[in-house]
Amino acid sequence: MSLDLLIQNVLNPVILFFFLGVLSIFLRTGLEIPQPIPKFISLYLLMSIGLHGGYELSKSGLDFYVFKVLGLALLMAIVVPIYSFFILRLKVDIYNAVAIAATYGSISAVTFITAVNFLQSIGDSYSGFMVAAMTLMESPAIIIGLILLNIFAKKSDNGNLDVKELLRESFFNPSVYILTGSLLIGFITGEKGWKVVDPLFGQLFKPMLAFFLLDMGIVAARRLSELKKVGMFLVAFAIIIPIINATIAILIASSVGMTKGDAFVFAVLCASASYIAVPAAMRLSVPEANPSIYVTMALALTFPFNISVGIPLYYWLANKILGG
Amino acid sequence: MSLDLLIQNVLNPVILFFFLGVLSIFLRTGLEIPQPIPKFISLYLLMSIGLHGGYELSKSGLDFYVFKVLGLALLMAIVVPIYSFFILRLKVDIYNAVAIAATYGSISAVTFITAVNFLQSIGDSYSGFMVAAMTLMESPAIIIGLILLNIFAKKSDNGNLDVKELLRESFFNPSVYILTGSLLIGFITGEKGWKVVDPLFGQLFKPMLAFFLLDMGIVAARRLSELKKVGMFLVAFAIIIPIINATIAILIASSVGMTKGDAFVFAVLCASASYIAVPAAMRLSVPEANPSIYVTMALALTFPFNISVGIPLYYWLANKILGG
Amino acid sequence: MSLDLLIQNVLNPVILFFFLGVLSIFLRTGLEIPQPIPKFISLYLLMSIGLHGGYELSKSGLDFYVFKVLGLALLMAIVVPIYSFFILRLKVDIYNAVAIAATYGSISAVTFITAVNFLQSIGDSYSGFMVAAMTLMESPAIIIGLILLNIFAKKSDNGNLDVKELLRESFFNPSVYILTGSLLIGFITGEKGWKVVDPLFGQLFKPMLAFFLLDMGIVAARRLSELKKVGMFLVAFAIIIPIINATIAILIASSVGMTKGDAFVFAVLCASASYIAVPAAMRLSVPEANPSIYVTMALALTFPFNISVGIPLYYWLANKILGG
Amino acid sequence: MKRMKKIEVVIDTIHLEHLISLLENRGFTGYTVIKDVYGKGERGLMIGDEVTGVFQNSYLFTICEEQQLNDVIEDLRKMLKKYGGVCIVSDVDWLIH
Amino acid sequence: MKRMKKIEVVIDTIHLEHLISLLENRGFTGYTVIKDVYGKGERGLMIGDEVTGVFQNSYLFTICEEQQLNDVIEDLRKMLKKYGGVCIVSDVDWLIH
Amino acid sequence: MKRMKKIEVVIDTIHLEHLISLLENRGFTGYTVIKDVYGKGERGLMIGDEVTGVFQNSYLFTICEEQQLNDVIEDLRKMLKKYGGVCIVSDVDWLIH
Ligand SMILES: Nc1ncnc2c1ncn2[C@@H]1O[C@H](COP(=O)(O)O)[C@@H](O)[C@H]1O
Ligand SMILES: Nc1ncnc2c1ncn2[C@@H]1O[C@H](COP(=O)(O)O)[C@@H](O)[C@H]1O
Ligand SMILES: Nc1ncnc2c1ncn2[C@@H]1O[C@H](COP(=O)(O)O)[C@@H](O)[C@H]1O
Ligand code: NA
Ligand code: NA
Ligand code: NA
Repeated sequence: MSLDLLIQNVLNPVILFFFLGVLSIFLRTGLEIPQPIPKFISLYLLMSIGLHGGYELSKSGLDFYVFKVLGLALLMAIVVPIYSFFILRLKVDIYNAVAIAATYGSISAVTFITAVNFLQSIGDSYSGFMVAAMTLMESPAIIIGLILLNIFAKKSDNGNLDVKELLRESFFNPSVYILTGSLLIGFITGEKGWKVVDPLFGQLFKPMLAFFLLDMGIVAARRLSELKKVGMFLVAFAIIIPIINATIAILIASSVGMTKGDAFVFAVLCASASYIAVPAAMRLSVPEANPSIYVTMALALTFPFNISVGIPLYYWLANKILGG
Repeated sequence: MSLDLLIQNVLNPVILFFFLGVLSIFLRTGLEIPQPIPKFISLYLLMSIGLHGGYELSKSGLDFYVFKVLGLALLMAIVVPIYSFFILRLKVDIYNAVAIAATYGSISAVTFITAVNFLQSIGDSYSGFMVAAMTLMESPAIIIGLILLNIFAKKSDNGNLDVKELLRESFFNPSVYILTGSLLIGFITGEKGWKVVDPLFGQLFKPMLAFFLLDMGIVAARRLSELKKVGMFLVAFAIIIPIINATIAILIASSVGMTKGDAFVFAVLCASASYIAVPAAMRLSVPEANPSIYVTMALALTFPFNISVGIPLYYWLANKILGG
Repeated sequence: MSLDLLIQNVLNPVILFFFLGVLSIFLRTGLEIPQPIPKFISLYLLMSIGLHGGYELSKSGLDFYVFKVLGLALLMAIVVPIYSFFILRLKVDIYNAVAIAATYGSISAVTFITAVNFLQSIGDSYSGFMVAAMTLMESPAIIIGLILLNIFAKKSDNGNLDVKELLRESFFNPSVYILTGSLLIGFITGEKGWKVVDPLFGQLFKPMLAFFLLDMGIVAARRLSELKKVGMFLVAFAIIIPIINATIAILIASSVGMTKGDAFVFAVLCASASYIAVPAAMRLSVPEANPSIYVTMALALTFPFNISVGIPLYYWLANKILGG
Repeated sequence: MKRMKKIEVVIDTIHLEHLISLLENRGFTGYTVIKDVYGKGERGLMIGDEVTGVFQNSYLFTICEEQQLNDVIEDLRKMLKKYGGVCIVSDVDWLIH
Repeated sequence: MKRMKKIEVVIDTIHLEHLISLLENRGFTGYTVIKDVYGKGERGLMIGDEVTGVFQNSYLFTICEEQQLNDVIEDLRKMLKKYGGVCIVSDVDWLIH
Repeated sequence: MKRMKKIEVVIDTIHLEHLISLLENRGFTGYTVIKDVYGKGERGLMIGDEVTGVFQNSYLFTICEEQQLNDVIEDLRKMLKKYGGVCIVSDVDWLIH
């Protein structure tokens, strides 16, 4: 990987604020962004990418290429948690294997945003409908995880699984809902609508991300103290599986003729792990799994890895495989 | 009413976010804008319209037309709660009649803002001092309500009414205070001051409104479950009285020669119902009234009606009566 | 002092919102900016001045003039708490003398910001690295205070002072950390970085300050009820010592050839008193001192004095001494 | 340690100031308040996160002598009767310091 | 005043809805909730301010008759066994109004 | 159910960490904290919403064995003496799960 890309990624106020947050925990400064501000910024970021994606989609329209990519996104969201589960079962009990597999099968919106930010900063572009792909990839892993659980766990008290409730919670969780809703609003109101919301949801997007990553740095570093609970196998998993997922994604993307920018974004989605929607769902439906393990992996290992090293690495890979 | 206006009003990101919030409750997504963010945005919106109104006023100055309109605003703020009270007494006990009458005699700032937003989006305009009219219309209904209560209720424990405290609470409640204050600051600092605050209080106004209406949609829809407590008579009241008030307002406006834009805004003010300042005052001074009734009416019926159907309807009416 | 300057300072929406906050308490309107919004805006303001200062520094670079000024800043941060302590000991017990001396030895970032805002509004300028001077002046007074305490208090239970912990808390408190961090990020990412963050941290800076000062007005006025605990001597101290400190600062500045703008900002820093970082530190390490006294002095007396009368006064002084 | 009474009250946030002045008028010198809790009672659900600010409770507790409790109890009852809310009393040991 | 039982529960915010429906199904008509408290127990530190929303507790208390307590206690035990959390019961005097 | 002690402390938020380390050093394994409550006591009003962060209380409770209470009580007293605050102790039944 060219060192240039790495430096270009890291020497960016947005990423630097993440590390400022991390360092703050090690120096015990007591700095914090008080709740519910981070929750609010997170909502803002989701609305922004939804609106912007919808607006872009209204310009480009829906064609075969769009549906092809969305289909692939869905496919990966189903396949990733399955193979992750069997890898995890080598060392991990069934409950934690399900929860971790679901975590890595889903996506992280902030990683997506950081990747898009990186893409723009180096002057490359991607298709607006990738936001739809992201939305589509958020929930399936939860369902897959619970199906795996029902197949492989002994049927003790998992029998009374409320399927309807579960589907509702998978597909109508707050993140998926606000993303889909904003995407639709952006799509329906098009150019005219975008002009109305741009000053807040467009212009302020990047600096707000800087703000949010400061908080993410604090939260991620705080989680690091739980690393001993995670264990070597899972630490390795948290770094290696993203690279594997990204590579597979780029290979598939190349074989079906996706553009380089889209392939890169697709790779980032496959490589990222959920630390909001999936943990909440797992906490409810697989209380036997230990959230200190799966949240710590996603938040304190995979997320920092992806936004610092992963993103330039996947871009370099996309470049190699799809040709500069 | 021309369907065009209705569609133009609804196909606006700002309004669509309201319905996204409503839908969220029906789908039980769990989406919420955590407190105190909505309170903060509400404060922001009030400051924005105050500052902007003051700035506009500093440009136009005060003349006879201004005082005439302000006088009419005051008149309607006194008359509306009185006739509302007698209509309500047909079916409702005295305490709730007072509280509901006061609610509908006062105004809703967010409805005003949405109306202004609509006006701008169709390229029409209004006078900046209408903000002053709005401010003036917020409190009188509280006083009128309590006078009615003192006249018609048997003098049991309402005797110890602390008049001074009451006046203070009516006229120095947070909404009235921040509106008046911002209006004055906008007026005093004029063009130069507006330049300082414009990037936040001007540029970001509309998208912030989108944000706030998302929350209002959630809050309003949550209230809908209380609708059975309200009963058919009051449901009908909550839809019909705004139309009546708006029509009266436009007729008066036409008879004294207000501009079409001002007449429309005036109608919206008369048609809107308070769900912040008045409920707080009623909760304190008429604890016998049931807030689940008057808040639900204002928030879950009148507010959604006004911002979706009412606003284009009143505009169409103003057009008919005052001539295109 | 020319009355013009005073009026120019006060007839500014930013300052007027401060007084709107003050008045709100006297009228008991119940207006408040709910927590944690003010904490968040305070964080935002610190990040803004850090980023902007770092960006300016990246343009101007580091030279002898910079180090000279930073050295003087450090000197004043050490000397002011010492002479303040001995003045205070005339009337005040040792614990409160330490806490008040530390409070006035340190600085108030919002006063700094208001001064910069004033400077810009009258078309004058200052050097970006003054932000570094401010950062440097935040902590030393805490250390000096505790050294004074150790020297002059009888060695009862102050013996077990954890020096390492104390240094950490003095130098890695949230304000100092976020200021330094943002300064560095602004410096490293330079022009390109500033472009990314400008829409939020540059453009919205002044109106956000208006917002924050509204809250400061509320908080300061609420403290006024504690004034009787403070007593005449300390009330006088809270007004006179800032003028003395500012005058000394300008004299020093003039003798070493600082620019007028820098001299003015330096004077404001010396004149201002801390109401966040130092009180928190004092509360921890000198629990015997009464926070109702030192916080009230800094927040309800010195801060309002500085931003209304002090700033134009110090500017006028700088003009007199360093020549127009 | 000293045997004392703990009075706990849940009341509409909007009436909290009344409650506090009642206590202060009766010579209570200490209390602790948790603002903006939510709950359910006779008057239905207090949602707690309303933009209206009208459906919010606060929780207050105060540690006092038995005598103080007796002094205030009737006024408390009247207040709750008018405004709604809940009040409970229990025995605690107060750590004298 | 009437002798009643006070049940206090600390539970993951994510399971709070379950707890409330359990109570409501058993005929409890009143409760008070404080959201987003934090703490430490067998399952480690609940940090409380996570962006994930997963490590947050809520605190609920309800005043009830002894009989109601007995009705709900076994279900509560099962719920805490599955989800973690803590439950305590004490005696209080309820101010009738 | 098991008879236990409930210790409740209100203390400046700024000293909360000290309190928690004191408890942890004495082998307390569980506690629950409600941050940023406000109140009034000997040292005047703790306004709670200060931008200074200096006038804020926190409320902590912990359920423990009587023996643990006895172990910690003297240190607690010292801490409150130095920093202010309030501490009460009561009897509760702990639902074993
Ligand atoms: N039995 C109860 N247990 C705990 N809290 C209660 C109980 N009853 C009422 N409350 C609280 O007191 C508030 C007002 O009660 P009410 O006036 O009965 O509606 C409710 O919103 C609850 O927060
Ligand atoms: N001994 C205790 N005293 C007070 N609160 C406790 C205690 N044990 C647990 N908790 C609370 O209950 C939550 C869940 O406990 P656990 O399921 O044991 O992890 C903790 O995060 C604490 O907030
Ligand atoms: N009698 C009391 N009842 C309830 N809370 C109290 C009482 N006394 C003090 N407190 C709380 O403890 C805090 C510190 O008390 P103090 O150190 O006496 O100022 C106060 O701000 C209150 O929140
Ligand atoms: Na993934
Ligand atoms: Na009206
Ligand atoms: Na100073």
